[in-house]
Amino acid sequence: MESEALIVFFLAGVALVAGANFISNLISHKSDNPQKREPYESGMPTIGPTWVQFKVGYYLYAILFLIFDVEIAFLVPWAVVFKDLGTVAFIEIIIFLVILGLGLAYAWRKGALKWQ
Amino acid sequence: MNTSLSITENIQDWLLTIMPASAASITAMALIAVAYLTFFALAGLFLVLMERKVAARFQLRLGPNRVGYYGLLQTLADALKLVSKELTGTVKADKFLYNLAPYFVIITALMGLAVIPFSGSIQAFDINIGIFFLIAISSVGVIGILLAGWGSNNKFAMIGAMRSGVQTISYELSVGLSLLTMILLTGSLQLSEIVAIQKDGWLIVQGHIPALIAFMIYMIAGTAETNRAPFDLVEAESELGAGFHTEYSGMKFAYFFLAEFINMFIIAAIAVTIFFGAWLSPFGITDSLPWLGVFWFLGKTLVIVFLMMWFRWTFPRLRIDQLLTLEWKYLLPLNLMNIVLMALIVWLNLTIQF
Amino acid sequence: MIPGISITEILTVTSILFFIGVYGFITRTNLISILISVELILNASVINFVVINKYLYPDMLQGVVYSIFIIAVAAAETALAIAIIFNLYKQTSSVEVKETETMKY
Amino acid sequence: MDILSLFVLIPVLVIIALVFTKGLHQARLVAMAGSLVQLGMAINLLFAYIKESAVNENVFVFTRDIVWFEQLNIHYNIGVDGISVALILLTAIVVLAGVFISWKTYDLPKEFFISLLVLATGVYGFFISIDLFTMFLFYEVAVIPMYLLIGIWGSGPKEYSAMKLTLMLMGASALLMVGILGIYFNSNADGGALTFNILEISKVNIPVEAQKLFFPLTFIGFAVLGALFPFHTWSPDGHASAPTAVSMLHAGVLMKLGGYGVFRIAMFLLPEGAMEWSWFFISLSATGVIYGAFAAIRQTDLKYINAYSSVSHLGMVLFALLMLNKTAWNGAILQSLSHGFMTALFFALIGMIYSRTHTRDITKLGGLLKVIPFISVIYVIAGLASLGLPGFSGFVAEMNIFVGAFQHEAMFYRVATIISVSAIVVTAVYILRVVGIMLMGPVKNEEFLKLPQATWYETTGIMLLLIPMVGIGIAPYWLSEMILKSLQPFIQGLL
Amino acid sequence: MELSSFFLMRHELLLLILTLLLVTAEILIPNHKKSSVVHLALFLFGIHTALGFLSLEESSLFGGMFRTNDLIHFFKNVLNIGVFILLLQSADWLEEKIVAQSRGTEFFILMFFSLLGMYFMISAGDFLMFYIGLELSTLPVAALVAYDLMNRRSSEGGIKLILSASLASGISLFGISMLYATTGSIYFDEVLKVITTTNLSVIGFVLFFAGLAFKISLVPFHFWTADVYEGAPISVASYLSVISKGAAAFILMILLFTVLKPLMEVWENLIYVIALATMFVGNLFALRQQNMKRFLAFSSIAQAGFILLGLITGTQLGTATVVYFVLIYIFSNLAAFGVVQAISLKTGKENMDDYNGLYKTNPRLSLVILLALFSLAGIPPVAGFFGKFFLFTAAASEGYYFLVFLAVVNVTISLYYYLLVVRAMFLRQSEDPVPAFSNKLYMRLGLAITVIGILVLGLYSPLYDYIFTLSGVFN
Repeated sequence: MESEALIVFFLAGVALVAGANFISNLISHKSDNPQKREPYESGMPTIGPTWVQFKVGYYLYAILFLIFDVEIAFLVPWAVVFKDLGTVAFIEIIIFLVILGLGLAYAWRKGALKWQ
Repeated sequence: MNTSLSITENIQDWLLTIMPASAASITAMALIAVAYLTFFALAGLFLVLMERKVAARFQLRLGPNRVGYYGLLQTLADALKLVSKELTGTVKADKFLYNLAPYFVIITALMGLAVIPFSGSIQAFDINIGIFFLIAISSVGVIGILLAGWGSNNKFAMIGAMRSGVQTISYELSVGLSLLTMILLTGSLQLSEIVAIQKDGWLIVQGHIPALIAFMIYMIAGTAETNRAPFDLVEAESELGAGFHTEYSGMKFAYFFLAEFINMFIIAAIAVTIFFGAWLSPFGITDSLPWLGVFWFLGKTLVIVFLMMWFRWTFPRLRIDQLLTLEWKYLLPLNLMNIVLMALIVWLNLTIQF
Repeated sequence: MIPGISITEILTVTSILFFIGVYGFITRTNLISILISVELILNASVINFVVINKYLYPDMLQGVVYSIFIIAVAAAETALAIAIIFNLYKQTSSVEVKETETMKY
Repeated sequence: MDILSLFVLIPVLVIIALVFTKGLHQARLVAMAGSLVQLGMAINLLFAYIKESAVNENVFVFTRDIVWFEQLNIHYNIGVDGISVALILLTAIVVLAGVFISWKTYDLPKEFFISLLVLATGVYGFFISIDLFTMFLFYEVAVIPMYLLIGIWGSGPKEYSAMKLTLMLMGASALLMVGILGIYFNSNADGGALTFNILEISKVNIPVEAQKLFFPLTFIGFAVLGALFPFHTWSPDGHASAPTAVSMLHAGVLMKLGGYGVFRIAMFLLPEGAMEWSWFFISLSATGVIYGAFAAIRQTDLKYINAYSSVSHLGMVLFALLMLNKTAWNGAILQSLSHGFMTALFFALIGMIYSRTHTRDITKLGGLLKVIPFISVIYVIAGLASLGLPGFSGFVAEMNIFVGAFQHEAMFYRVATIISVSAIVVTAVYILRVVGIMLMGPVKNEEFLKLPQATWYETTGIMLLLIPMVGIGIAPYWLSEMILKSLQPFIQGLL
Repeated sequence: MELSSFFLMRHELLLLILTLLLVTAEILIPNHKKSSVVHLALFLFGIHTALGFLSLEESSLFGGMFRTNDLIHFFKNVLNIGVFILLLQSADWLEEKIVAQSRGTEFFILMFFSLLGMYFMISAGDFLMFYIGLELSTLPVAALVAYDLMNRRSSEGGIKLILSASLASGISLFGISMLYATTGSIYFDEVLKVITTTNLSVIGFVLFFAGLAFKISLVPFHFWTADVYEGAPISVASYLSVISKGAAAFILMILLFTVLKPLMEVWENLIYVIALATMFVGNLFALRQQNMKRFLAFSSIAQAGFILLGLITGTQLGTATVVYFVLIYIFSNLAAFGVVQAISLKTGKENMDDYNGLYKTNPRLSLVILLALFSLAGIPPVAGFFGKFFLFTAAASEGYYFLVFLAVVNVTISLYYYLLVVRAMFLRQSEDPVPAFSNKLYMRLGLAITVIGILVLGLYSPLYDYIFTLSGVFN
């Protein structure tokens, strides 16, 4: 069964990481001191919290991605059957892509694609 | 087991003779898993070595040459060193996420490998939505990177992870769309079928101009997907230490390293599968010898991998705004137009048929 | 179709998912958590559609197609919700419901 | 254009004309001219009706039937009988008198006259309709302007009174609407189409069960406007807060809508329901009669006295209607007319007194007969009419009512009638009390000695109301005849 | 499929083209010339509205996913007119406040997309199309509610709307999946043939109903309404309250009367209870509101309760009265919101107390809102009276006398709070009244059309008869 193969690979991955971690823990040399437990920031002590609000640009791209990625979900079935459908499929996808392209152009015009 | 590994069938038959059916199938699966894990590790080691050698050659150096014959065992030694190193981590880290991250990257890489058709018979997982599965699984990988960055609670790691996130999701669009362009030609998502269609000619030839464009986009986007130079500002050493895996040491660092190279391999393998006929030999010169398919496949893949290594030493690293501009303002519109072009060509039957 | 798993079991799971979503929507105080709860509800419906299609009416693809559209719409919804939450966050520096709410009866 | 539609059209035209006027002077001139035209039309209608009814066998004449909402079978369906004609005349006179009495409205005069005429339009429309839907429509048209009229130009707790009045009347229309819809959906009981037409419904035998269900709804719906006992509370407050002309119109005309509606819809269309429920409503209205009279004794505010007296008098109208015989009905109609003129006159006079003395408290007033003799004398005359002195309209009306009421043999009716009759005595008490305190005796306030006499417009207003009041009292016969003829179908339906 | 059959989708295609034109305009027109977009959009939409009146044949497309008939066509036109008036009323606001931030075009784009969603929702022939229409009509509005970027309440309203909308649509979807499980189809025609009253289908229906109940803001799904209206720019609140609600009421009617007719015994009782709850909650909460937007929000909740009175019947009469009522409601509420918007734009005042003495300074505006409120309250001779009376007639025709009685009691309650506004404007005096001002052309036009509508729609009976004939399509 196909899905079983998937599970096998999943378990294999888990086994690889867990096993290697285990072996590493087993054979590695261990030492401890407070400095070693500090975050590494080129030798400077870290200032302020790390989990802060990030620049909105990142999220903006995430939102854009969300939209365009879902659009791929629609294009995939279309692409698969395109050969069988022909003209109608072509016209419809042109409409689809024109709207999508307009959306991209709009985002472009509005400066959503500009990294500030 | 639907996996059409011909070796397995023999082994499976043999297994069935010595134990009950369910135990036999479990054992068979375990064997497959072991085989792929071995390949996974070996490929990783080899690619690292290759990278270093290629890099050395580009820089008129010799590269690793002490350990083993021509330094062939260098990476194995490195691996052993990594295993024996202590697994450190900061006190401030979010322990659970920090430890979870490697699982994500490794498992996704491994699953990606599962659908690659190494030859007509060596393909663990021939799902009917193969390409879709690949696109899907490769977007899970980015979660691992984000978790690593977040879980480390380190500013470099965090910035690296955020950059990686925005870069990966951006270029994922192009990867998906360029593969979609080729799906228009194949009419199928199943990798084995896609290979079958290329019997008479590679898709890059069948689809000529748009396929060529798609290939170029795919290569650029694929390189960016794997966070390789010139798109490696995720782990830009000069800025961010080691980027998202700054806080990982020893084996845990090795996972990311390994996954990166395997991902590179997967990207190349997909390129070979979609554009260059996978394990099919050019002009059918070795059609009579199907077992040669594996070597054709690996050979082609290594050529593509070499190409990606070549990029690294040819182009300077991009700034993040350039990176995003390249994707959103050039590749994406180009890709959309390319799809229309491809659709037009398929619709008007202008593909090159043999 | 997954052998060994009947439709009732899957539907039970989706129902539980659905009610977790509703419960989360009502009890959570963080806007993002609420959004996630909503997504749970939508996902429950998606699974429902696919499973019902696959198990009960396998000759037509209506349920599957429906689920694709639900995913698309859910994406749009999330995108918009996140955008508005950002804007709210910019003004209040919080995504907790009780800190963002000014309008009451 | 037929003679009846003009009654709706002319006020609307006057309203439109008023919109374009500027200032008090223009507004009141236009309003007066419009009201005069309406009075002319009403008189014309009276004569035309007398002429027409002599030759026309139908009860309703000048009928006109225009299909309005075809699917629901709603028609713009108009016609008049003697009762409507008389009430239309009453309306026309009171409106004109009201315009004269409001001659000096300085605050938003245009809007005042517009609202007044909207009210008049509603009342006219109500009286000429013989379609339930249009009747209901005009009923509500008549009620709503009251809010603005009391709220803007009133005095005292005007916002409260206006709101109370509007809400109680609209609440009543909730019952009324259910009643009307109930009648409508039972109007096909004999197999015909659903209809709102009163004449057609009256021929239908509505199932008794439905009649019993919908009669109280319809009855109370209208009777609230007619100040039925427990629902009368809006009336004293409303009257007390309203400006003079509005009180006149309201007590004189609008409250008549209640009695008219009860008669024309509830009792005419649901006769068996009426018989079933009459005992209950007779008790209520008899209580109202006696309660109103006693409450009037206790009041010191002139307007409250008059308002409670209205409750009492209109209770008598409802009481008479429920007696279910011809004489009593005749009396009820006459009482409506009589009370209309009389109470309008009262309110006009109270308004005049108030505008001069700035108080309505009778304990602060005194000896006005010496200071403003004309107004005072008229007040006495109105008071006498109110307590039913022969020679005035009140006598004729009450006479008919009680004669009719006594025709019932049953104990219950007798007791109720006796209770009601005793209200006349109480009426005499409170009227004479007011006359005694306010008009006779010493002048209690020095400033009152300099009060101005009635002006020409006030006199005109008074005379407009006084003449018909006396007229009905002296020569009731022709009016009775006209009413009795119109009562014919009711008698056929009910008895 | 013939390409010419696309013309059956004339409304949708035209609007889509129009919207795309606006997007193109937004992309191409430089920022300093953006104010011309307002005129352009109004002009284009005016043409679109006019073209909508061309006749259209009755048919269905995409194998029954999209269907159209005269009633649907009529209702799309009604929505068009409503939106056109709304845009006229919003034009000044856009020009003064929004175009300066170069965000004017998006207002139109989002609104048109939302309208497009409503078209699809109304024309839907299966649950998929319906769902897409529902979402397409809701999501842009959430963006519109959060349009005022600087105003925290606006964002808060937006997030409230979108979260509760998602919840409602999620619940609705779950219900649809259950209906799909019982019937095996998402096509309305087939569902109608197969559906019966089983436990699963009833649960499915109730869940499904919740989604639409949210859109019409029926109790208990009304919680978002007041907050969202208060936070939103007035045009958007007006849009939500008028157009969105009207369309949702209409689709609810279509679904109940056609697809879910076999479940009538279930939804009759459901609607009976919800109608009562909605009317009472809407009216009683409206009593205590001071902010005009919240006030109108609760008033519109109550109005939704009245609409249910027509829905409970399931007859041609019910259909006709609902359509008629919604039509009148659109005009009345637009007039009320228009005045609130005009005043808010000039003075920023939105509270009822601020309206004290309005008649003295702005007689025309106060007359418009007087008419609008009377129409909402159902006072003759303005149109609202006819709408309400006919609705009650429809309910009574099925014997729901008690419901009608309670509804009329609610009319009385509603009259009380409508009169509170009237009292403020006409009866009260103010130290600091709204200063006298005159409106620009667009606003005047927008208000004038609504006033004409309020005065004429009721008295002009052929309209009702026309609607009645159209309503025959469901029976």
